[in-house]
Amino acid sequence: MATELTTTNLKTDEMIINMGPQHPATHGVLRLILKLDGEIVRHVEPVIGHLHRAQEWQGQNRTLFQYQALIDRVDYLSGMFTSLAFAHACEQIDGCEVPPRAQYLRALVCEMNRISSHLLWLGTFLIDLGALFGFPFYPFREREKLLDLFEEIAGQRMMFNYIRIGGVIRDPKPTWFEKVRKFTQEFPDRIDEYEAIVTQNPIVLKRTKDVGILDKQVAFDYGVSGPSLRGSGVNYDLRKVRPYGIYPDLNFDVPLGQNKGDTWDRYMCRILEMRQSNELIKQCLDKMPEGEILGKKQIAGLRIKAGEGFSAIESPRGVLGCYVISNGSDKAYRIKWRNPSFCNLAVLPSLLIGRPISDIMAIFGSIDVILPDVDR
Amino acid sequence: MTEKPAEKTEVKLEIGRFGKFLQDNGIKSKRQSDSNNVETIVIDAKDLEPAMRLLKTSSETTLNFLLCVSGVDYADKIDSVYHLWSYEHNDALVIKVELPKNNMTNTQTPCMSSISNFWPAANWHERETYDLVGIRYLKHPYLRRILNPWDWEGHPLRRDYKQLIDALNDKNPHSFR
Amino acid sequence: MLTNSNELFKFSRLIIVWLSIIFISVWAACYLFGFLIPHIILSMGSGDVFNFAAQLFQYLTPVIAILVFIPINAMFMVLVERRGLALFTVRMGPNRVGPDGLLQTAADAVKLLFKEDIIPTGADGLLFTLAPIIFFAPSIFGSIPLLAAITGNSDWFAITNLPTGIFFMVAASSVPVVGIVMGGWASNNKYSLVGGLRSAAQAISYEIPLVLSLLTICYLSQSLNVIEISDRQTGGFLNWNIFGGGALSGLDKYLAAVINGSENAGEILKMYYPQNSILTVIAVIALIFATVTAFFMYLTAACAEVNRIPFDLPEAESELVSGYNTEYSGIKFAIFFLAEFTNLFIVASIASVMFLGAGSSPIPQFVVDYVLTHVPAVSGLLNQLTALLSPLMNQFYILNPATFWSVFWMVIKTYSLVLFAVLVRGTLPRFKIDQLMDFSWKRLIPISLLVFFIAILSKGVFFTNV
Amino acid sequence: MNEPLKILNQSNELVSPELSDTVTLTTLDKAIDMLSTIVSPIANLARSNSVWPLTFGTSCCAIEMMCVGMSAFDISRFGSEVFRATPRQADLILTAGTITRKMASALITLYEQLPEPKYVIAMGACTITGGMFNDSYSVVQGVDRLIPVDVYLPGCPPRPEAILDALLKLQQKIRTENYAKRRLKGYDQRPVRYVDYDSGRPMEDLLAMAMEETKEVLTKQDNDNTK
Repeated sequence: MATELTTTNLKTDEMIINMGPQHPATHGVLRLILKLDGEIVRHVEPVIGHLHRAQEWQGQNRTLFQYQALIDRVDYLSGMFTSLAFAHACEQIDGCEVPPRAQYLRALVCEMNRISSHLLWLGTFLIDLGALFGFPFYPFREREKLLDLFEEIAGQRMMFNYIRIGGVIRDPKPTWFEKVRKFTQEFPDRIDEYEAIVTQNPIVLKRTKDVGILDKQVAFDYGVSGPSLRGSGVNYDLRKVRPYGIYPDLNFDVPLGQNKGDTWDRYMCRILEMRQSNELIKQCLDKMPEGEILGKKQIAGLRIKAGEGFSAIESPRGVLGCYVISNGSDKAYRIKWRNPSFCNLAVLPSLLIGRPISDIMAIFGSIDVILPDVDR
Repeated sequence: MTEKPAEKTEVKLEIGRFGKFLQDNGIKSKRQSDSNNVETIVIDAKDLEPAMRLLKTSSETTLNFLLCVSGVDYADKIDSVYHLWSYEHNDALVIKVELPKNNMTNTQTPCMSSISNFWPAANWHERETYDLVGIRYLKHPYLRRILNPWDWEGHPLRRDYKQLIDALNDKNPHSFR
Repeated sequence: MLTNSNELFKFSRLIIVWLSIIFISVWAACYLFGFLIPHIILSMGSGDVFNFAAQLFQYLTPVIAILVFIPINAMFMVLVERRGLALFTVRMGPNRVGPDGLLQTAADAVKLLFKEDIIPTGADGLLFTLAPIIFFAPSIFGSIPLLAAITGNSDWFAITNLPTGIFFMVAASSVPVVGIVMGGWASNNKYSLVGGLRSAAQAISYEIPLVLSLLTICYLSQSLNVIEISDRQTGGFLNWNIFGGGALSGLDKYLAAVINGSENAGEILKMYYPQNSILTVIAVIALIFATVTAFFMYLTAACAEVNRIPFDLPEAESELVSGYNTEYSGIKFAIFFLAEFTNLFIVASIASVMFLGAGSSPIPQFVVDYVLTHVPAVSGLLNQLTALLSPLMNQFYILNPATFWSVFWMVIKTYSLVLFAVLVRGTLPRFKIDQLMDFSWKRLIPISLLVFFIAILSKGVFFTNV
Repeated sequence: MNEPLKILNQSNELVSPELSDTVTLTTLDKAIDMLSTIVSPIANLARSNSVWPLTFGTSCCAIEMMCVGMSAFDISRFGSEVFRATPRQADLILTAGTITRKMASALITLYEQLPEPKYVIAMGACTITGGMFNDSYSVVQGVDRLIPVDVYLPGCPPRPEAILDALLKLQQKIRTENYAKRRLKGYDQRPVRYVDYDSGRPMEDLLAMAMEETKEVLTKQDNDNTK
């Protein structure tokens, strides 16, 4: 008697795999509890908080002046943006004026920081896809140049503490601007290099096309923002939608995903964003006015008026918000961060279910999550 | 902590655009002083769910971008603050739900209804607010601590939180404060 | 203008130094067992017992050669890979241990030897310990027939000349996967389990195109004996199997006759290509196409067989922490490491035996003849050298020129393929498991069947008397 | 209360509670220990020149740890570019980034999974004292409260050159130490040994709490019975 081998009478058991908190592909300390059927993911539960350093608690227990130095660590790849969000919120409450030169400098360093953040993302994304040697070394080459430039104005490679309430802390030398200009001139060629290796690579195409399709409605429901949202074709960039700083004066386009919102679109979106940021840096350099750079005196007992303010800016990962409640003392009464990674990560389970293990890395990498940004 | 909460102006404010919209649909709201020209309203805890449903789906408002849910611990009350934006328009709204404390201790939690059943974005935010500030969101699908370990005691962002001193952090507990 | 020409120079120096270390040690071992000890035994007395003992030592020579060769070679290959990757990414690479980092991998090996050897709780201790051995053993006994081909059928290695050598090697190369599955299952770790199962699926899928592409060559050479296959390819690169498996050897002889001014050049051509028509040309082109395709398919399938990027799914580092060897530490991990690189070396040397003419020189014989006859200086120099070295060769049996040149060319060919694999590793990302399967079953296997068919057709129809 | 867990054997000697519950030491390992005076110069030289780090990074320092492997700084010169993802094959934990209470137990597990000899570089201010987050409720004030540390590397985050310097210091330390003596030290410097995975609290505390609770319940039951 021949038994038919069909999928119905082939019994398979589910296997629970614990991925993380120490795993090469989870970018630090995310823990995913996966339920697998063979190689197919049936259930995902992200466990976060392994890097919960109590940033908000620190915010209400330290003076504003002290806390300014701490917030670069919220999102260590784009410290300028976290500083900027905090400064914006405090300026909203305080109503202090930011000099135009400081505004331009802020936009300049932020766009530089966006490039450096995306470059690191590109390297780690390729590592996630399995290119452990060779290619990931190239983005780091450009990133080192940017970090050297940051070091010259801020004194640190990654933790800048450069953007302060009321302006920026240091006026760069004229030679620094020349170096930045030199960088902007050669950077498009470098992106061409990356694209020549990655964009047309058949294995990369196979692994990213039609993988992890993020539907528009799902993205809206989960509050996804940033390149992950724009990859799905939603034209939502705070620099255009709710312009802050000097962005209304600058001329740029928002790159959008071309077709479905898959991993490939999110990759392409970030590549285009780097080119666009490069153009923005050039514009900032051209329009840079002379004058003051700091509208508020930076002293240890720095105070802002009482009140509450919410500011949001477009960080490399999405909408970075900072909600500050002040009671007029030198400490904030409550600080709440709205982190893009935290909100974008919430959508991960719905993208992963039904995909094989290998896609976890591609999808997770393409969302571009920074764990301290999730855990604070 | 001896610090006083944010100043409260008892000036009667005019009803705003969204407040009027809610009033038309039978939901009472109280206008608070604006921050940075964003309308701020206070509504009752029981009205929150219908109000959110309306604001999210109604074609008049479409505030479909929930930025964050934050809990704020004041001396006499705990606020649950919702920042709403729209993906399509330039609208913004801040909704506050005030939960009175009534001599509540650190371990007790005020309760209100959850919105994460129809709005997945609120899911993790509510878990985080429960974890740090201690607002219990009823009918939440999975209300467990998210940032701290699951058996953590107390809610760290409460003003009366006393942190655990043990072998892992007995070195200068008040060093930089 | 190379910006890192200095590094390139250091890299080539490293290769030369290491290769000489490897071959001096292997040669010393062979000399000891193949010549010195038997002679000492025979000089002590005569009789069946002494003869038998001397013969026994001679028979041991291949085994000793392999046992000496494999660890040193694997260490060298790890160093080549690390330095090579450093070269591709504009770095220095390991250069602190010994002169210019020559002993880096030796330090690694010693360290791994002295590391704690862990058997995790819940692991099946016996299988856990056996797995690396089963993974490693086939690369020792599987490479035995290769020795005959590599050394140009030298006397010391005569017993390694199996009549079904290639069959033996293919059979041996399919055993290591058992070791991987065993290690994956026994480690009591889910990542290891998934890695082991992936490896089994992958090995089964890629064995087929690998064997089919080798089968094409075996058919064209009409032999399973590696010695015969390599003998048919002597006399210049035109005779190599990658260029039609002998389809161009007639052309080679014809050119030689033309250059030498021989009158029967036309007859030679007639003899090799009897049906002198357009069909012959088509058949030759078809054969070359078939063998070149078979070569690249062999490379792809071999890459998958030895788990190299882009097919390194069993130990995908960013997915399954380290795959099947996640739980292995110390000496067991070192054995896995060793076997992996040895397998890479073996598949590369099979490729050079089967496709790239084994130990034969790539310079066509007629060019050599022309130079020897028309440039007296070269032949004079060669004669002097032979006279100088003849006591070494004839009396002490230290240097065998045929073996030396065979090994020399073989090493160059094999390490070129190894460097190619390193280059691939520095370039490509990894496949997904389903794409890997698709690639094998939907692309490689049909193409290799087609290639085999084309080879049979063109060879069988048009070259019946070759 | 916070003293290390002490296990006494039958003849009342202190047994360091090291690894015996998780791994088995093979005879080869023991033989090498016996021969350690002879082999240790060679072994130390080999060990110091091939320190393979674990890819363990939690936050900012991890990025600098990646940078040090890249072309500009190039840790591969010292033979340490072989970043292993699995603790079984690594020699060194660079604790790159803040360790929180939730992460503490994972770090201890990782450390115990490393095969001997194992080394730790406490990288960054956060892992030395808790750094900027020293007084946070969730941060462990220094990784040396969990695992023994060989080299302290300050900075927030340290520059890649500093990591290379720490590596060289560690190499020097490995070259000059006697491994057999190092092993005898065991885990004595570690106050918190067993930590519950979810709560991040020492297991002894949890056990003591559980004991107290059961005692209470039992006395209550006894009281009820007597009534």
